[in-house]
Amino acid sequence: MLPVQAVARQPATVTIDVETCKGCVLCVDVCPPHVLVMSEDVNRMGYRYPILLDGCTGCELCFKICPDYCFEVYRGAEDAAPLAN
Amino acid sequence: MLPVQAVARQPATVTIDVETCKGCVLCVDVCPPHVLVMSEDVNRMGYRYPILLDGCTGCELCFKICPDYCFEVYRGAEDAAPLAN
Amino acid sequence: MTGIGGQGIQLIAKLLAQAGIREGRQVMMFGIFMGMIRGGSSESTVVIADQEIVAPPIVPDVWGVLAMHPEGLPALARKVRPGGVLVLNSSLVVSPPAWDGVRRIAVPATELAKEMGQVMAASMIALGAFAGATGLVAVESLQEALGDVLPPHRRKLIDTNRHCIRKGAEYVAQRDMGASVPA
Amino acid sequence: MTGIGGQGIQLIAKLLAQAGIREGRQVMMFGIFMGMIRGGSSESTVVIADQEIVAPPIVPDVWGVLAMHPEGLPALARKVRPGGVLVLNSSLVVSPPAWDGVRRIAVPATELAKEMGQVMAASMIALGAFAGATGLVAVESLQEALGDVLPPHRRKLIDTNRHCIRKGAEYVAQRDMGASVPA
Amino acid sequence: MPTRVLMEGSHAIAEAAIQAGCRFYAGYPITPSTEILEYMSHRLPQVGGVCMNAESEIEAINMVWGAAGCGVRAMIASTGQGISLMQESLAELANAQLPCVVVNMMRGQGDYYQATRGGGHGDYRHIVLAPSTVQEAVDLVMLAFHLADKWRNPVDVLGDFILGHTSEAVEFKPLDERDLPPKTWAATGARNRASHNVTPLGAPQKLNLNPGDHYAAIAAKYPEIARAERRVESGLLDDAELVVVAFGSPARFVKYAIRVCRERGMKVGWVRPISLWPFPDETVREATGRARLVAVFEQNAGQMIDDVRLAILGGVPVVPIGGISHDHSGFGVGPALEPAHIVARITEAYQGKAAA
Amino acid sequence: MPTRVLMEGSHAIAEAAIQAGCRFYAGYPITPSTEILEYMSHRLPQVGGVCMNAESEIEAINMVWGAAGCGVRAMIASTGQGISLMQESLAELANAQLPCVVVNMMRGQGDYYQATRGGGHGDYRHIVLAPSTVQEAVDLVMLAFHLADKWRNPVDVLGDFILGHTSEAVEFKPLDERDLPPKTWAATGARNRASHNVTPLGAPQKLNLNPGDHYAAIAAKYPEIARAERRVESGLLDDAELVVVAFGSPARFVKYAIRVCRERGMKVGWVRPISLWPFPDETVREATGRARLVAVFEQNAGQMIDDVRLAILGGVPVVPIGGISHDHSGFGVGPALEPAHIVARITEAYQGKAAA
Amino acid sequence: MSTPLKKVSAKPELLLSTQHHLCPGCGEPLAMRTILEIITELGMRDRTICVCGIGCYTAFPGIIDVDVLQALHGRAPSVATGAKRVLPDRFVFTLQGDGDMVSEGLQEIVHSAARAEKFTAVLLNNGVFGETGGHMTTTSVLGQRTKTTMDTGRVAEKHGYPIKIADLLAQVDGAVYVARGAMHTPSAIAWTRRILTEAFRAQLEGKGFSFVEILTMCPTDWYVEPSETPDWIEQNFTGTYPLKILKAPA
Amino acid sequence: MSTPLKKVSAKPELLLSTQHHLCPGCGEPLAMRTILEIITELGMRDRTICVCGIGCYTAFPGIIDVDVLQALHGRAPSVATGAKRVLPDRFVFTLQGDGDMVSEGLQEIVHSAARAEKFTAVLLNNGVFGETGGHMTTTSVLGQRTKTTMDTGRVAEKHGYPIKIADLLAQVDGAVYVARGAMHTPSAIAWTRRILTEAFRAQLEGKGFSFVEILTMCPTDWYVEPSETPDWIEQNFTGTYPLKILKAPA
Ligand SMILES: Cc1ncc(C[n+]2csc(CCOP(=O)(O)OP(=O)(O)O)c2C)c(N)n1
Ligand SMILES: Cc1ncc(C[n+]2csc(CCOP(=O)(O)OP(=O)(O)O)c2C)c(N)n1
Ligand code: SF4
Ligand code: SF4
Ligand code: SF4
Ligand code: SF4
Ligand code: SF4
Ligand code: SF4
Ligand SMILES: [Mg+2]
Ligand SMILES: [Mg+2]
Repeated sequence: MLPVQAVARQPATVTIDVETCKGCVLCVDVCPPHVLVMSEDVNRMGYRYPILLDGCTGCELCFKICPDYCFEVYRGAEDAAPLAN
Repeated sequence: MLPVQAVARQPATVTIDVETCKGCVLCVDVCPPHVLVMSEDVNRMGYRYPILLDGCTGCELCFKICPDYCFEVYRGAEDAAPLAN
Repeated sequence: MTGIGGQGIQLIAKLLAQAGIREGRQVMMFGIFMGMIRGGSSESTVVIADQEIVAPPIVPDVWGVLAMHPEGLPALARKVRPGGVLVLNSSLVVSPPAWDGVRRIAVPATELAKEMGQVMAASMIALGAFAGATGLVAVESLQEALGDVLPPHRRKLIDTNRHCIRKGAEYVAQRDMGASVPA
Repeated sequence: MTGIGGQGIQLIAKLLAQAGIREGRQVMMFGIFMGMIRGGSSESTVVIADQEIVAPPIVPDVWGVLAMHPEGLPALARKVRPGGVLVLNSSLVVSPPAWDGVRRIAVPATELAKEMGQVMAASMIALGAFAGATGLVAVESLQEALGDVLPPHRRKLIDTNRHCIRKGAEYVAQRDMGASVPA
Repeated sequence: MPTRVLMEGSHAIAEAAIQAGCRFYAGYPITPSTEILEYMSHRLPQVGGVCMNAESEIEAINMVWGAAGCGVRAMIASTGQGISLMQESLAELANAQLPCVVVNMMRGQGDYYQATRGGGHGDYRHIVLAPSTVQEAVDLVMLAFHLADKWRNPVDVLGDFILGHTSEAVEFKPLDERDLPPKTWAATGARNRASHNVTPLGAPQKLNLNPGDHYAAIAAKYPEIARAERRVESGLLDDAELVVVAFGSPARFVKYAIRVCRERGMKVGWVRPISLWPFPDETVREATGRARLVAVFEQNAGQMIDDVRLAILGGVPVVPIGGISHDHSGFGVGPALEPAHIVARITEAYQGKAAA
Repeated sequence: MPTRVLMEGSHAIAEAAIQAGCRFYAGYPITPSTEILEYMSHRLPQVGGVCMNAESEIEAINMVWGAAGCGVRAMIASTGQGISLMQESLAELANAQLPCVVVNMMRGQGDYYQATRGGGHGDYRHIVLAPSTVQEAVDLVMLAFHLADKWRNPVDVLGDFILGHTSEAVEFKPLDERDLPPKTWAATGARNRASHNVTPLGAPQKLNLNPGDHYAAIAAKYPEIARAERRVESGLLDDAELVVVAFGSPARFVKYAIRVCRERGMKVGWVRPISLWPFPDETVREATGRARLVAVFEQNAGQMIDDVRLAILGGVPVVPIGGISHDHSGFGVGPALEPAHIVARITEAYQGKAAA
Repeated sequence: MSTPLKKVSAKPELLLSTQHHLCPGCGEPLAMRTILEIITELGMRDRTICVCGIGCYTAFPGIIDVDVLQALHGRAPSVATGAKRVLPDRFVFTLQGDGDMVSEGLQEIVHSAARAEKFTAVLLNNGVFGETGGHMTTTSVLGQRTKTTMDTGRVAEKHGYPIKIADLLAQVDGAVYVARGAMHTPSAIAWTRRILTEAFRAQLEGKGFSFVEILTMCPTDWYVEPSETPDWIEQNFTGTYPLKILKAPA
Repeated sequence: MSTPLKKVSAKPELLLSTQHHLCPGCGEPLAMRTILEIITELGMRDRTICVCGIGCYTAFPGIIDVDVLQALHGRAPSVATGAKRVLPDRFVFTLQGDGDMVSEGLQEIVHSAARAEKFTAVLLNNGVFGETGGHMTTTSVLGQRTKTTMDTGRVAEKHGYPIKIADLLAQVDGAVYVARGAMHTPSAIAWTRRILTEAFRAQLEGKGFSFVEILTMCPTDWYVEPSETPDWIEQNFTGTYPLKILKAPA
């Protein structure tokens, strides 16, 4: 299998569509710098959702593992080409 | 595959139910001493059938290959145990 | 036409029908055969007429019967019209039925075929005899129709079959068993 | 009882029904849920009576509603009888309907459950509140029925659930929102 | 099993089968019949029976064929799609004269034709029983096994989503079955007897190559069943000007609606066919003695109405007051089942506003 | 193809399909439909079409599903058993609104119910056409493709062993089909357009999650078809005291028998439904205007007779004069088809000796 | 002849009649005989249940002296499953053709093998639907002319490749014995008798699913004379379908 | 942050809506995304026909922006055959679950592979009938607890062995590309993206039948939390179903 390396490049961030989130926590588990934590609050469906702390590297792993298409990932312009894999 | 040897032992003979014979000639083709030949006549279904000439060894190959169960094989009493295979 | 599977009943029926078409007549044909291939009876009905055909495929009565084998013959007894013809393969139909007012024409088709080295061509011989005996279609029409009905992989047998048809027709001609079709 | 898949609606309905049986009453229950497992609405009707039940499984009107989620609530508007009760999970049903003559009892079940570290036990809390508020069955009957309805692999959760049921009942008791069943 | 237990319809059907001696079940999951499979997978091994998680409906019904052919009581359940897949087997099981019980937990009631007219090829018939409550489902499943053995023919039980998902307290009352002959025809290995050929192809006797006799014998059986096995329930017919005919779960709603209509002074009664084949045509005909109108409530585009009309043959007008009714679930729990809606439809018909 | 050629029914049906633009065929051998497959395997490639030797009936019908879903005219043929296996697909093809032609070369006429009442689950309908001669088979197959596209619904052609194995001279007369709309709904890759969802599950529009609308639209289509597509032939009705109703090949025998009966002085006429669904109930009803009795000849235990009775609703008595008739072949060419037998049955009915 | 002669071989005891409708030179009656002889040999007549498919061999259920469950086309493995599961001490075997097993009912046989059903499945492989008149099946070999591949023979591009079902089943956990024989020569028949016996023994010992494929001659649909069929098998069949044991219990 | 940020990843272009009813932590939406992204990448949107089976993934036909032929349960390969044969220049792929493909429709996929049909078949294998509530399928692994193997887990003696469909298909002549991926970790996803691309390419190059199995998480019916599913896959699935390429064109 191909190894997938977390790409650590700052500055970067993600947006999270918390209303479609189903609280599966998969994103939190894969985030290499552990900058995602689950909320205390619940969304309209009654699920907790992830909150982004500082330190996102824009590695896209959360994006890749989220079954509910909640993430968009933003990176500094110089790195903005989508990651190849 | 197991080799099957024609067992050559005299005296022996076969009976042929010529009315159920469908004339396929398979028995004639396998008979080692070539003592089966096809008739000129046809049976009630319109098929030629085999006729036994002298020299049957009782090898049972005709019996084994006949799709219409036409043969019975007879051998001298000392050899009368069914051939093992 | 009646016989058992493998005798080529359906083929000769088709040949007869096609010969009718070649002669510009109205034709209807219906074949039935057990299991479509193997032993068991095989039967085919051919209606050839100069006007429109009103009879259904299983006809109420028949005028000519071609029997290659005894199987199936008894069932036809009720249907044969007086004045009709029964052409039979006397090699296999050893005790043919006697039907009132029906002319019986015995052709040892299987034996004749054997003599020609073509056991399986018995039906062609019988068909030739049938045409010869009844004049329902011309023997030439049958011979021409062969090319229309034989499947591609059997085309090589056209000549043999033509020969067999002729042979059957000659057999009845020699014995003066011919007759014309009823009005 | 209405909510969405995964909230445990069918389970608490069964619990309520079983509690009714334990009390020797006549019970009929009917559950409907989209796709049987996943999101989408989930609804269950429980009829508990002292005489024979004549109503069909989809009842013409209801007296008590337990709403875990806003989905499915509007459809119930027509059915709720004046004098009835609506127990709702105020954590998720943020703008509850106002139905004429229907008493509204808001229980922040999801939040309470969260406080107890058991988000998924919200429905048990709500059920406890429903029983407490209506007196339809005794809270003790519910707690006892738990053993009858939990699947084997969830038995370990009996105690937690008992606790949640109690918690819900206490919530309404403390706020004096209880009431008795109509005649 | 204790005397009266709260069970949901699906589980009650499964338990009833087991109590009737069913020792083989094969099924493939499909809503709303899946719970029967779930229950069987757990319970059958406990009584020494076999539950097969078959890989498809066709494999399932043919496993049932094998078990039934060996003389074992066997059942299968599915819903529309799955039952459709089994049609070749269901038709030929009747030709093979194999007793078994086929449960169709319908989505709605659209499979009436399929069940009663033979969704499969040819002229076969299954006995079709349509329970209306969970208790009746229990009773009819038990009866189904009995009738299947009695007539050597498959018996269908036609339930639906509502029946399967309604829980009620039920009781299991085994039938007296001492009159049933032993299954001497089964394929069990020919110990101390002639060998058998258990076949749908019409030559069950060895060396008997006349399939016609066999088919004729089967064909002769159906009119007999038709005479013997009609079952029906009715009520409030004495003075009824309008008779509503309905079957299965919806009949339960209809009964309730009729009670409401009576309270409002309408002279309405009801007939509920319990056996859909044979259809209780005499009762339906007689029920219309005083009536001026017959209304048929069924959750489909109009299927049983054919049998009602065939029973009445123009004696009085017959109007449909049911229909396909769709909701989000697709499982047949549509708005047309609302008691208020049924009351309205009956009232309309009573007042002469329904279209024939 | 020359203008009039001698062809056996099966081949004529296949050729008619090709001339109607059929470019996909999938089949599995089964007597008496096999000859259609044989012909197609040879002919379709010659016209750039595809003939699949499918490994089973279920695979065959779903290959047809795929081709039809891409907008290509597609056909399948089989007989009873095979058609039974396809029931799930046949029902859902109607829900997916996929036009295709399904030929059932029956053994006898036992599949009338299956074809007209939906052997599958639910409330779908196929248009069912029943040719009586080889020429009519050709014409109806061509029409079938047209109607399938017109209504976006499967159309069945119900033939039988006799039709398949009768050879007659036929002519192929293509229809004018310019009124047919293009198949803009097909799945062909969403080039320059929004993407499609061709589905039986009731949500053909992307993002439309209300299957109810879809099913309602389909349900509304059937009464329209029923009004528009009734086809029937009749004869000698003017003074007929007895009307015989028959369909398919046997109707040909019946017509002949009626000619014989007329010659013997009986006032008998006939009605031959060509479309079995929709059933030409009005014609049947009108045909009984003067008649005192209607007799139904069908080669089964009594199936179409339901539709005849439903059409007449007790107006005059309806009696069966057909029946299952077995012979050694099992293919439905039994003694009941003998013209003399039919004449006898009609005479009996005419003289009032038939049992209702 | 001076010594009195004794009958050493005759029609199988378990055959009620020697008359059948199969074609001249057909290989299927040979396979049937071999099976019946082994059943007699192992003394299993009165605990045998034969589950028969639909093809030319359906001629046999009416003339063999063991209990038969006649299955629909393709369904024999499921029927056998039902039978063996409710009567686990009986000897259950299926008899299917290539059309029945590898075309119509492929999934039944693979699933049964995977479920480790303890019956023996016998395949009579002649590479055609014989009964319906000789059409291509899943096992027809490349190049084979059949009624539905008449113009070109079987061509991979159009008709796909033959499925070697024995090879496939040997891959399936649950199958314990898988072997292939044939009926075209006396030695092939003897070989087949051996593997059938081994397969039946595997069942009797409760080891799991056992399978024997038997290549049978179909002169009618191969368009050759019966006497040409042994060569036909060697030239067209045994390359794709070599006679061997593909899997056996350790 | 000083540099302006640019969006580098977002929901797939070919997804009309991100809302679906699948459970929290379900692996199927991940597989769907991967497929859609490759279709976009290869520029095939307007010649793609997706043939969808019936299972939880049937949530997608209504929200993906490519043409879909919705097939009945188990039948997708035959529907795809019909489609690809009449429109050979389109890109056709099937989407089926293990219940759909390896249980209900096993024979369709094996036959299609043997016929060398030139579409790509994608299997979403979660070892359960998810949609109906989590029952044993043919691919459930030994020991797996499902709603119909609740008391004992899957036991070979009673329930048989799992079918390794990829291994089986790799044996079939006609299949040119066969590989297995998974969705439980980002690296498994990347691997799956690679094999899917190769499979699609094999189709586009007209090489024959191509097949990709994808192990997808089903926390609901495995009775674990979503965050436990990656471990569950490693412990229970990849032993029986290792991620690898089983067959590739030379
Ligand atoms: C469901 C179904 N489809 C088709 C048939 C028609 N049919 C009868 S026998 C047969 C072919 C059998 O082929 P095979 O199993 O290879 O046996 P063979 O005749 O070659 O010995 C077919 C297709 C049938 N009886 N049932
Ligand atoms: C013929 C038929 N049988 C059964 C069903 C019921 N059914 C719907 S989805 C499904 C399970 C699908 O399982 P799988 O393909 O593994 O998909 P998953 O839900 O696990 O993703 C079943 C059995 C059906 N729709 N059609
Ligand atoms: S892109 Fe996602 S996974 Fe990567 S660091 Fe940022 S939040 Fe974490
Ligand atoms: S992976 Fe997606 S659905 Fe799961 S918790 Fe994170 S944002 Fe929510
Ligand atoms: S037993 Fe048969 S094969 Fe052997 S020698 Fe005698 S006739 Fe020939
Ligand atoms: S093998 Fe049998 S059927 Fe064939 S010719 Fe010899 S005796 Fe006759
Ligand atoms: S068609 Fe072939 S398999 Fe069938 S009986 Fe004839 S030779 Fe045997
Ligand atoms: S049941 Fe399993 S496969 Fe289905 S949506 Fe839920 S997690 Fe996904
Ligand atoms: Mg074969
Ligand atoms: Mg799955």
